[in-house]
Amino acid sequence: MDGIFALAVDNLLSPIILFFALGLLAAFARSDLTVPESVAKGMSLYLLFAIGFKGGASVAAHGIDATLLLSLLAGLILSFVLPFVAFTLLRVMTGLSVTDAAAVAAHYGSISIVTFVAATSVATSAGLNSEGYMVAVAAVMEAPAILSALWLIARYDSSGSGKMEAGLLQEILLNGSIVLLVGSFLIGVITGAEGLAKIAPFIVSPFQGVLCLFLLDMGLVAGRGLREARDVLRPGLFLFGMVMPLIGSMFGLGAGLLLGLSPGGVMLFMTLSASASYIAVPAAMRVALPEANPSIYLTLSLGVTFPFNLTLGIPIYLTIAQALTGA
Amino acid sequence: MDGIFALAVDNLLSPIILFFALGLLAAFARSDLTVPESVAKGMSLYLLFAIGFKGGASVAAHGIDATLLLSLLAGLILSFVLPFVAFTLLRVMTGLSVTDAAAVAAHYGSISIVTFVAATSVATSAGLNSEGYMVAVAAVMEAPAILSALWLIARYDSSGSGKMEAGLLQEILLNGSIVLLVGSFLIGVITGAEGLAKIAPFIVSPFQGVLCLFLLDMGLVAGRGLREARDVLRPGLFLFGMVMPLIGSMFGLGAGLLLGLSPGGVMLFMTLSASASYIAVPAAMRVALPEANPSIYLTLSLGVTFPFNLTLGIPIYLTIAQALTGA
Amino acid sequence: MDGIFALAVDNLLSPIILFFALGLLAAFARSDLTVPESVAKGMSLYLLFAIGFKGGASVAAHGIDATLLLSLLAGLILSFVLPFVAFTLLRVMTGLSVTDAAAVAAHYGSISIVTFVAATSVATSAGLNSEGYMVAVAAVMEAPAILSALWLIARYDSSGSGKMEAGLLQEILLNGSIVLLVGSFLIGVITGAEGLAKIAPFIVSPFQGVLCLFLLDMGLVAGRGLREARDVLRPGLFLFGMVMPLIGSMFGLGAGLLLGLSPGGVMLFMTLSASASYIAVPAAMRVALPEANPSIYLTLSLGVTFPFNLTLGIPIYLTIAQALTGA
Amino acid sequence: MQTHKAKRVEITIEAVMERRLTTALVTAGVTGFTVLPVLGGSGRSGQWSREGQVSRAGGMVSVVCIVRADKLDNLLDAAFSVVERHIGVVSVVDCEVLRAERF
Amino acid sequence: MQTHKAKRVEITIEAVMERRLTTALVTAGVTGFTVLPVLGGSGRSGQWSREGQVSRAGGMVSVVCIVRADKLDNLLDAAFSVVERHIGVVSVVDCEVLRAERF
Amino acid sequence: MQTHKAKRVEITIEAVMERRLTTALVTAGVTGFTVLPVLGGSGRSGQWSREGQVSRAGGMVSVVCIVRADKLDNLLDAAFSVVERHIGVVSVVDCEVLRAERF
Ligand SMILES: Nc1ncnc2c1ncn2[C@@H]1O[C@H](COP(=O)(O)O)[C@@H](O)[C@H]1O
Ligand SMILES: Nc1ncnc2c1ncn2[C@@H]1O[C@H](COP(=O)(O)O)[C@@H](O)[C@H]1O
Ligand SMILES: Nc1ncnc2c1ncn2[C@@H]1O[C@H](COP(=O)(O)O)[C@@H](O)[C@H]1O
Ligand code: NA
Ligand code: NA
Ligand code: NA
Repeated sequence: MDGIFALAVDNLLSPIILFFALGLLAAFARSDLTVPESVAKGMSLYLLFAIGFKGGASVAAHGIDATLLLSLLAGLILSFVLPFVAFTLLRVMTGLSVTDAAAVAAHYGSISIVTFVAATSVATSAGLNSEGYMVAVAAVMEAPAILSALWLIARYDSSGSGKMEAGLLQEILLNGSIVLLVGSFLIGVITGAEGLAKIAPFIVSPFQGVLCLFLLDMGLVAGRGLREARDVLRPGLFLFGMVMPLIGSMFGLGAGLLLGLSPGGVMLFMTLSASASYIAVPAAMRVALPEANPSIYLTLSLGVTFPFNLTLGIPIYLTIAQALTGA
Repeated sequence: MDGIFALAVDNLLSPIILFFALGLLAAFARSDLTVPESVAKGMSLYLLFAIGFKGGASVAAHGIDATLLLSLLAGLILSFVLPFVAFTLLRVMTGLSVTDAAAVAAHYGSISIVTFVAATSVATSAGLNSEGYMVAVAAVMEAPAILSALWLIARYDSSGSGKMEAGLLQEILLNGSIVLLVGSFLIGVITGAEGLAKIAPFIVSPFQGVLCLFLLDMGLVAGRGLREARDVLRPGLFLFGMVMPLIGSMFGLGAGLLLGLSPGGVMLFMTLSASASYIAVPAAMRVALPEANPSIYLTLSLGVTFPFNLTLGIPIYLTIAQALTGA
Repeated sequence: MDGIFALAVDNLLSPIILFFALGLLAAFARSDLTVPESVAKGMSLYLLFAIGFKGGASVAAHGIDATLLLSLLAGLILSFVLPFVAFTLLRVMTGLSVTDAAAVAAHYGSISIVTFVAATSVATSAGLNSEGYMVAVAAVMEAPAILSALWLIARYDSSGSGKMEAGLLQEILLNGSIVLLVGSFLIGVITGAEGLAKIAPFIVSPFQGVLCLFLLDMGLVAGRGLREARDVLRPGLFLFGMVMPLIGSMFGLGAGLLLGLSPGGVMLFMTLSASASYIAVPAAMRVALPEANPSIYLTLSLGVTFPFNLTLGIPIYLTIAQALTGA
Repeated sequence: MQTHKAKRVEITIEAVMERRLTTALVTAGVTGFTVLPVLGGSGRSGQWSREGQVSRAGGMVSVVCIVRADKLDNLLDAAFSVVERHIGVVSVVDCEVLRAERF
Repeated sequence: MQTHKAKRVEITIEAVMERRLTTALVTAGVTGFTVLPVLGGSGRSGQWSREGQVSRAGGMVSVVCIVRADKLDNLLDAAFSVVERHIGVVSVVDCEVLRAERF
Repeated sequence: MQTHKAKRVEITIEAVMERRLTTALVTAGVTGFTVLPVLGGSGRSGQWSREGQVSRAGGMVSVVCIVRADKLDNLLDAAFSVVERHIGVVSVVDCEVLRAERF
């Protein structure tokens, strides 16, 4: 426990967490500090581009691991399964309607790429390498959870909402983040070390700095969301937002250990399973489940689970992964 | 005098000044060259983030100076006092109404962070270090001048405009620039050299280049403003825009010498006192003093005083600070 | 031919081409991946700023070449002449109306600065230096072709469209790209190696990375254009979009050899003559020739010729330039 | 100058639904429309703004269609089928247009 | 399709005043409105544009409210109290809306 | 609250023509207008959107002018002289304004 604690403090005092906290505070204090929407979008393109490419280049460097395909499969299954876990937990812990519970569940089956990025940077600081293809696993885990949520609705809600509209599936699978992440990953695999050398001064050295600014914006957005949706956040929900990532991470831990991943890989799998989507899934829910209340799922995912993972979750996952893999 | 002259020429031929000049020329020639608003906003976030963090890291490195608090206090007082100086001068030198004079005065009590940034980079080129907490002094000097201006209105204008509306004070004190600057400064103090090492490739090495692009945009905006507000710029006003910074800098000089700051610190204090706001104060004036003519205060601050400080002012302040501190 | 082939494959597998291809594919697959307009504009400002400044700094380093003025003159003449070549070819190969043919012709007399940037980076990889003032030649070649097109209209179209409206010429000559490119070039010349040293971490090292992201966006835009304008692209037009750059490059080759440029310079002259405008000229055509169909000229220039040059053209021009200059 | 009577319909809708709305409009024979960005707003589902919203998943747009009066019902039916389950506002104003042959 | 009479009010105002305006609207019982960005404009106080303005302190927005006719006077009073000392324009148009229960 | 009758004219036009249009308006004595950004649209010349268009050369804006009825014809003549050869749409709506002395 001491190790986790020291690590958590260390983590809490890193620039990226402090900038996230600055954003939260500024939002609570009603400062007019804002990052223009297009600049935030530009930074997120940069992060996807960089993390994808570096993952690919690392695969190129280490050769394609025999477990790559199995890891992708495991990610796929986890993303399908986790919504059922979340749904059951929500029905027990909270008074959410079927529709709202299914919508929230979809978010927890999917992933948050920024949480993943932050975990990567903590892993690197702790001297852990990880399988480069974990970014591909992240991409694979984005969408399946949405299908599980729609299936849950069809199963438990007789009112007939939540139809899987033609075109929505394609829209989800080809959403910008997935395409850029997977595309950059593949280009990284193809161009390898030589390609990386050319663009490293753009995607490697300034990465941490951009991440700080990006997390400042995330803090602002999360803080404003929390401020406006205070009444939505009943204690049961709030608790769910912190218990669910811990439970999710156990599934990721199991998968990572079964696959025999490196300590860093196990930790990243835990983080992916623990994290909740706040971009792709909300957009899909607005189309497919407009009756679900966006304040609930956005506040939970971005206002509770994201900060929880960033501050406490990641150090916990790291410690557990190190302990159980003997790193 | 020779020294100032050589320095001014050197300064005039630096990339940042030349890009500012390019912007001015392009605007005068009615080129359609523009920097998108959100990109300009993004660059200004970057500059605040970088300058704040570096200031904080430098405080962390050198320990907290005994004079930190006194410097903040001096900045506070100067920002309160300078509007009275400016107001008196304006009533003598120009035919401005009480309302317009008070509005202009508020700008000259406050500061321009880009002028400060440019001065820092000139100081560094000249081999002068400065107190890292000068960025905190800059933050402290942004707002008080607005209160002085409103007091001036209340005192000299019987028509009752210029009420300090509820909420405005909080809006000013928590405006985005101040929050980001102070926040980054504190994070710099907390994370120190270790934090700086992580993000230096983002905030240190590309800094000058970003500043060039940013000053190009400032030149475009200042040039377009000057072109449109030509008739507003009577000779008296124009003269004020160059005399006031020189007078202001003397106040900064006095404060810096009294406090026993380093040569670089004295020069930065002079620059802060000499510079005029063109973001925070104009916005506050539109809310609190809508009757004041924005063309007057914006043209003066951005079209006259900003270029004056950038080209001639900063070398002058540098030379004086070096001469009087014996650097 | 073997050399060209190997080079082409090498070129095709470079990150910048692969990111362009990723953009094309994403657009064809109807992914919602987009780069915000202001971010794309910001990147293009960055590229112009960087390429202009580096060109100028290189001129400062190598001294002003006797052939600088002659090269500018040659660029000017080529930009005037190439539209006539293109116009004749279009009338022979396609069934375009006089108006549409003239509009297309204007694009091929002018240049694409991104093609030029990509060629520069290929040249550098191949170990070829080139005359720094080639960026000035690029600037000079942007506008004259528009005048040729309007002259063609006046000559062949009795309906009287295509008048050279007052103000348009100034608008074209002072368009943002030209001003920024030429301005940065001159500032590079003035501040030389010293200036370059200050901003190199911004304009040199991250350059390739930004170019990748920028070409991703170009791929998206070109792909969406191609998708929507499929029916416009008759075989004759399509062929023209690949034959014309080859013909154009021969004119550039002649000019480069006559002027005695370096192998890199010859290759860049070929690239400039081969490339087609997709920003400045379309905007001018919308004002001066609103009757011409923008789908035709935009699809040809951005959807056919740009990718052709990027993938096959540049390696061809490089091989020919090396062969004929004996490099 | 000669003008002609027409209807100006304004549909404010979530950005994620934009493509679905315009597809429905085109299917209903409405081929002219203009899409305007929206910075923020307030309604029964609460207040939001583009820069301060929880996640940027949200956001709205405003679609303006000018049509001849006889096409109005078609248009409203098409619009309604899309906005029905969703938040948003549809309003219609009488207007006059130049160049009536375009509508 | 069944529509209902209402009023469409458009208030163009400086961006710094936006929050004050919407607060006044909400206080006056107007809870539905949409905020549109403005690129530039011209009026008695001169011409300005978002990209070319002296400092980015300025800028305007356009607030559109659709209300039932009986709420119009309240709305205009609230709007006027805010724009009174400031530059800006208020205009009102008759319109028809779908889903009247929302207004 | 006292309102006054006026006309609200909306001109959707290519961004490259904006300056020409506003110059023509000012020449015709119309000194008040507001320019709104446009994200995309569809018309006889096809569909386009700001983020997906071939080259960013394109793009449109929407210019809104509120004028007294007696200035309308002047305004429409000026607008028409500019849009004549170009794509775009002009529509006019009856409105009421506050602070009539401004128009
Ligand atoms: N009365 C109204 N006037 C103008 N816009 C409205 C109105 N009501 C709703 N809106 C817009 O429609 C969005 C969704 O409204 P609602 O469906 O009521 O939550 C709001 O955020 C506003 O942008
Ligand atoms: N007649 C008008 N029609 C449309 N917008 C106007 C009009 N007059 C003023 N505006 C808008 O309101 C702003 C301020 O106008 P003013 O108060 O006249 O300076 C202008 O910049 C325009 O955006
Ligand atoms: N009926 C319409 N209603 C609203 N906007 C239209 C309409 N027709 C055309 N537009 C706008 O005007 C632009 C050019 O139209 P067009 O001249 O028909 O190609 C379109 O892209 C739309 O933005
Ligand atoms: Na998850
Ligand atoms: Na000052
Ligand atoms: Na060419």
